[in-house]
Amino acid sequence: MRKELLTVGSNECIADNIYKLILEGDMVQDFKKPGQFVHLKVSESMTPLLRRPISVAEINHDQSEVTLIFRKEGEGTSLLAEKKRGDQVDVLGPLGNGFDVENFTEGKKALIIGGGVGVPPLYELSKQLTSKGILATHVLGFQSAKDVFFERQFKELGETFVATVDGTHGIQGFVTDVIDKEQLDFDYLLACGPTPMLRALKMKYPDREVYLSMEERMGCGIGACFACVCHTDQSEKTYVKVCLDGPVFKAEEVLL
Amino acid sequence: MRKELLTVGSNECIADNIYKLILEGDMVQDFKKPGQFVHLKVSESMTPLLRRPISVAEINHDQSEVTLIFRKEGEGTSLLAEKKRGDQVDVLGPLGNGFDVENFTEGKKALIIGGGVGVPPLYELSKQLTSKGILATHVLGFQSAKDVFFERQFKELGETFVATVDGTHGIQGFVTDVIDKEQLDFDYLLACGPTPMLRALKMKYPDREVYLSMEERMGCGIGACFACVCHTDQSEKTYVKVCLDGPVFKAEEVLL
Amino acid sequence: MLNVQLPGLDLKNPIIPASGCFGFGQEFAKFYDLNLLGSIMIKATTKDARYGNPTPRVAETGAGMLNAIGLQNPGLKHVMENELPWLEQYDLPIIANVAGSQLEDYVEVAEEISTAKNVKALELNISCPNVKTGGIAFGTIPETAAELTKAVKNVSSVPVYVKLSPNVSSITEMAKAIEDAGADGLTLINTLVGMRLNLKNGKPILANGTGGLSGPAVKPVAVRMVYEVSQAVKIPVIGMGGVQSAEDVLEFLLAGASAVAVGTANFVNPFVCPEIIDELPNVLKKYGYSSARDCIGRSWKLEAESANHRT
Amino acid sequence: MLNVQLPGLDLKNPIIPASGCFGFGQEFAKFYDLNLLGSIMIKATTKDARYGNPTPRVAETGAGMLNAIGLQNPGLKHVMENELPWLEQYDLPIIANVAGSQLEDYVEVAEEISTAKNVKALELNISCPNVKTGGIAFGTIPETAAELTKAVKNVSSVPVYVKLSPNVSSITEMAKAIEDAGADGLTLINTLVGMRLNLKNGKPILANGTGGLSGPAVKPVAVRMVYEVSQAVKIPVIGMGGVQSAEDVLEFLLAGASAVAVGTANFVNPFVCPEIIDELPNVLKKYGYSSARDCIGRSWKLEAESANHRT
Ligand SMILES: Cc1cc2nc3c(=O)[nH]c(=O)nc-3n(C[C@H](O)[C@H](O)[C@H](O)COP(=O)(O)OP(=O)(O)OC[C@H]3O[C@@H](n4cnc5c(N)ncnc54)[C@H](O)[C@@H]3O)c2cc1C
Ligand SMILES: Cc1cc2nc3c(=O)[nH]c(=O)nc-3n(C[C@H](O)[C@H](O)[C@H](O)COP(=O)(O)OP(=O)(O)OC[C@H]3O[C@@H](n4cnc5c(N)ncnc54)[C@H](O)[C@@H]3O)c2cc1C
Ligand SMILES: Cc1cc2nc3c(=O)[nH]c(=O)nc-3n(C[C@H](O)[C@H](O)[C@H](O)COP(=O)(O)O)c2cc1C
Ligand SMILES: Cc1cc2nc3c(=O)[nH]c(=O)nc-3n(C[C@H](O)[C@H](O)[C@H](O)COP(=O)(O)O)c2cc1C
Ligand code: FES
Ligand code: FES
Repeated sequence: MRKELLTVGSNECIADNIYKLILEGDMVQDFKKPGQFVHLKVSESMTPLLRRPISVAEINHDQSEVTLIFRKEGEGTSLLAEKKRGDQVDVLGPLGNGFDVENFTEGKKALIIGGGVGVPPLYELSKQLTSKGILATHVLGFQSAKDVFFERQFKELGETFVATVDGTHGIQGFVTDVIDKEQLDFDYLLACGPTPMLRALKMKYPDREVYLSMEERMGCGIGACFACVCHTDQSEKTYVKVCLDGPVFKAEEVLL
Repeated sequence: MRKELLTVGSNECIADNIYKLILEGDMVQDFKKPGQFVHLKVSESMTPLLRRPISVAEINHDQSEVTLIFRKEGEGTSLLAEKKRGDQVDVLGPLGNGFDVENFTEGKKALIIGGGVGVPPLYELSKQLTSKGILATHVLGFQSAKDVFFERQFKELGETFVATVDGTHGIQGFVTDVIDKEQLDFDYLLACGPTPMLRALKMKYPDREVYLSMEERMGCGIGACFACVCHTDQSEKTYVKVCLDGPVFKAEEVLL
Repeated sequence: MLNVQLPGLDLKNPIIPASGCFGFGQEFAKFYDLNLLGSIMIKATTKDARYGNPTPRVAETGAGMLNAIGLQNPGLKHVMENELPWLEQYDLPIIANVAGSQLEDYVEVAEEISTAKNVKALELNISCPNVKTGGIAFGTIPETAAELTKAVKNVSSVPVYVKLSPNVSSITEMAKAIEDAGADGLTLINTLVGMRLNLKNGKPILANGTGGLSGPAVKPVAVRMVYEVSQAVKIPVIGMGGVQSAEDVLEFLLAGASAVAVGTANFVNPFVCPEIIDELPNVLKKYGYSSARDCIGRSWKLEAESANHRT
Repeated sequence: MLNVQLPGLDLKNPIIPASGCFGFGQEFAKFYDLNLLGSIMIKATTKDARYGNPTPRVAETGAGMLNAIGLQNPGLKHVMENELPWLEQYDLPIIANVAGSQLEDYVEVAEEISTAKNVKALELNISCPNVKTGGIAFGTIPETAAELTKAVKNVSSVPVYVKLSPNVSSITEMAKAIEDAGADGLTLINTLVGMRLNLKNGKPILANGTGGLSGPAVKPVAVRMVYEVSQAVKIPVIGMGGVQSAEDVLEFLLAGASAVAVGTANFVNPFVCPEIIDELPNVLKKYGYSSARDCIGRSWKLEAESANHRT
């Protein structure tokens, strides 16, 4: 975990308001697990003041590069979308606990479920799983055809279903509809996306091995400010911090 | 008076922390009098919030260019110093009442006194005066040799004395020392620089035709906020606004 | 879509330049047609002309500015004879900001200025932090504020709005005292008291020492106070503090403001008011509102609805 | 050059991470050696563990942020048995931030936590705007604050500092009441109460509705209050609010602070405290000061000197 100025290798728009940003620097060597994230200061100005958490979508140790994929949403990500090759970005990372790929067993089946900008960290995850000999099936949900990204890349790693809410691309409906329709089975379920999606998956498979990557508004990103806590199932007063203990949790650890 | 995005033609460091910035755009056609100023928004961010007033040092109607010369001082001018060719700057202008060159008579003698970053507007002034056949003598005061700028340009227009406080360039001392030493005489005295310098000149020549260009912290720059007022000699309650009624005043109009 | 009605004020849109940030309109008339505005809150007027504080009078802060103008104005007579008649060329209801050092001053100015043809409401500036006597005291003691409100109500020919200071322990207590005293509306917030020091000489940058903080920095405080006050009183609230965009205006409407004043932003961009007015219909549409009126107080109305739902 | 002495606190430098912005130090220990710091104000500790408010708990504002953590903490027992002993590995005087819902809670926590080996001072958090009972009430009524201060002074084994809320009509009245009640020092400011609305659903962004505003936006308010309070009382003041740089620290020292706490800036740059400590000697030198002590209260000492001169 360190703070470093990374250099923009490229920044391109790959879908409606979706950007793929490549950052280079020494820090990249520290990135190991899929699901970890970086905390970015998008401007030297006092506004926006806080850093922005963005997941790492791909790690390339050889080139000392990480890929981030983000949606241009508010002020911070709009400034990030303006970064150009050669610009420097103040990065804190790697942060958080990702997916523990070493705990998964070769030959087993992983069902990887992503929704919207929850999809990016699943790409590095699937790469690491499949290279370990785990069979990955992907279900990616988006609002509409214009929002879809990385479909080809996921297809190269395993069977991939795309669902859009409005049916303009792939299967019409939610990711859960796809799982039902295609009767997808798995040993591990790994998901990242909007809370309602995560909640639905947790409810659907109470007794299975399910890992969820969570999102929460953050202050520090390093576990010091208690902004990003999430209740656990145990008691009213127990909690986990998304930034430090997560963002990836076993489904039974968190109350959604 | 309008608001327009002007384009940076060039921006170069011409002395210690002194920058010469050329801006291009239609607005330039509105600039007439020397001593007028522009009000610049140096960043799109909320900090710094207010515009920065900078005098126009040279007007070039043919090229639709104005030259500004400024000292990198605090946050705002530091951001301005970073502007590069092709960047756009949000400019409000032309603002203020400059020197009324049409009121000066051909063949008369003008003594032009500048201190530090009070020097820039005097360059356009001297150009307009000399082209009207008025004889200009310049006395320019700086802290030190490293701060001196535009000496050659002023010399091309008329006799020019440079004084530095530490004596590292030109005559050692203040501009008033130079006037005494060289026994400089004039029909009009026109000055811009720090308030102590203006005060000294006003005191020295109570009965002569003296014009002073003033500086004051500004809010609006257009006369609406009463931030930049200055007492007049008349009564305790009378005042002028530096941004609207000035920045150039007859010495007897203002209390210093 | 944009028109709103408040006591004495029939506004074609809810955008009003804030007092002290727009002079008496003449400077901005060089940039655009003032008829575009909903109204104008003119610079605080006192009985006699005032020079105000020594300079420097402004300083910058993170996303904000400090000012210590000190109520400089040309005095009641000049405003009645020159500024207000000049503004008559516009079809604009004017809100006259009234200030003074003691109760009698307010009463005298209010009585006379409220008779001007185009003055449709008064705004009592009991909250200016930059004058040493009067002003601030009225703004922080509910009883004093109530007394002043009553006295001015007695003599005013037009509805009376009172401008609240944010520098208080309980803004709702203040608001309720003033409502009970008969005010027709409230405007808030005035500036927060702040200070910056000049590191070079160790002294305050402002000649006056302290000054009033305005601009985006104070917006969250202003939104909170508008949210609290608009629920605590029945009279309408005009909100302000850090507004720079049509989105900011929507935030104040949702918080409970019936109209919104724009101050400091006029210095940053002299066209900000007409630009906001132009943009507001799009912003309302984008977030699913059919009119400005539709938004007023939605934040707490929603809460109340869902609370009712639960029971 | 940087060391300062305050009741109970012998600090090698005047830089202290502010309570709630540094946890109990463990996270930042991964970035740098905590021994570099002057002290640490640990996260508010209550009798029992608290979960705090629902999320979202933070929102952004112009040059600032809102938080409504709600005093989440692991409770007194856990802090005594785990956090404080862990901090013993550092040669650091710890300032324990104490909170509660009622007087008895404060007294109980204060009595026990003040016996911890490395706790050299208490900071009574009577000003947290994010808890519904207690907290805020203590912070806005001078009598209640004084009563609490007395009660805690009676049981504390170390000097007691009281942390002031900026959400009051008169900060000096509050400060004097607390000084009279026996406090050893004051810390200020806590956060200003603010709110932001989510335009998409019309509701407050924070689940708690309102939150506490911190960051550069509040700095001018903080500097003003430190300037006023440090002149009104004889006990020392620890200043905070929006500090991001060594220049900001100097501004607080000149205003009258004897030490300076850094809050929100730790989130923006986790190295901010050691960077400031590193830079401070240069900044002091640049502006002509020979030590941090030399700067304390210079702004008003200068005024007093020149006033004496005149007579
Ligand atoms: C662990 C983690 C990983 C993430 N990974 C990605 C990713 O790979 N790609 C991507 O597009 N987005 C990702 N997000 C969401 C991303 O952080 C937000 O979209 C972004 O912070 C919005 O900032 P903004 O200034 O554009 O929006 P604004 O709405 O202007 O932001 C205002 C404040 O709210 C916070 N905020 C707003 N939305 C979110 C959100 N959804 N989650 C957390 N904080 C939020 C911002 O950080 C900021 O502090 C991730 C979030 C988390 C917590
Ligand atoms: C009519 C006029 C013409 C000017 N012309 C020139 C010029 O041609 N070249 C030049 O170098 N400078 C000129 N100045 C001074 C210039 O405006 C300031 O140096 C500049 O505003 C400093 O901004 P900053 O952000 O770098 O400094 P900061 O100290 O960070 O500024 C903080 C605030 O104080 C104001 N401020 C600080 N110093 C001054 C000052 N001397 N005068 C007015 N406001 C100030 C800033 O505008 C800003 O609002 C002129 C000033 C005026 C009033
Ligand atoms: C330079 C300046 C002068 C002001 N003068 C007055 C005034 O005369 N009367 C008044 O009621 N408020 C005055 N105010 C306060 C504003 O009307 C407004 O309440 C405050 O600035 C918050 O709004 P803003 O953040 O949009 O500026 C003044 C504000 C500024 C910045
Ligand atoms: C996320 C967060 C949590 C805080 N928690 C506490 C707390 O537990 N106790 C306390 O006294 N102050 C707390 N504060 C207030 C800070 O200690 C500090 O007084 C305030 O934030 C102003 O300083 P800053 O602008 O440097 O952040 C908290 C502030 C923030 C931002
Ligand atoms: S963001 Fe601060 S604890 Fe997680
Ligand atoms: S700067 Fe506003 S009146 Fe001159």
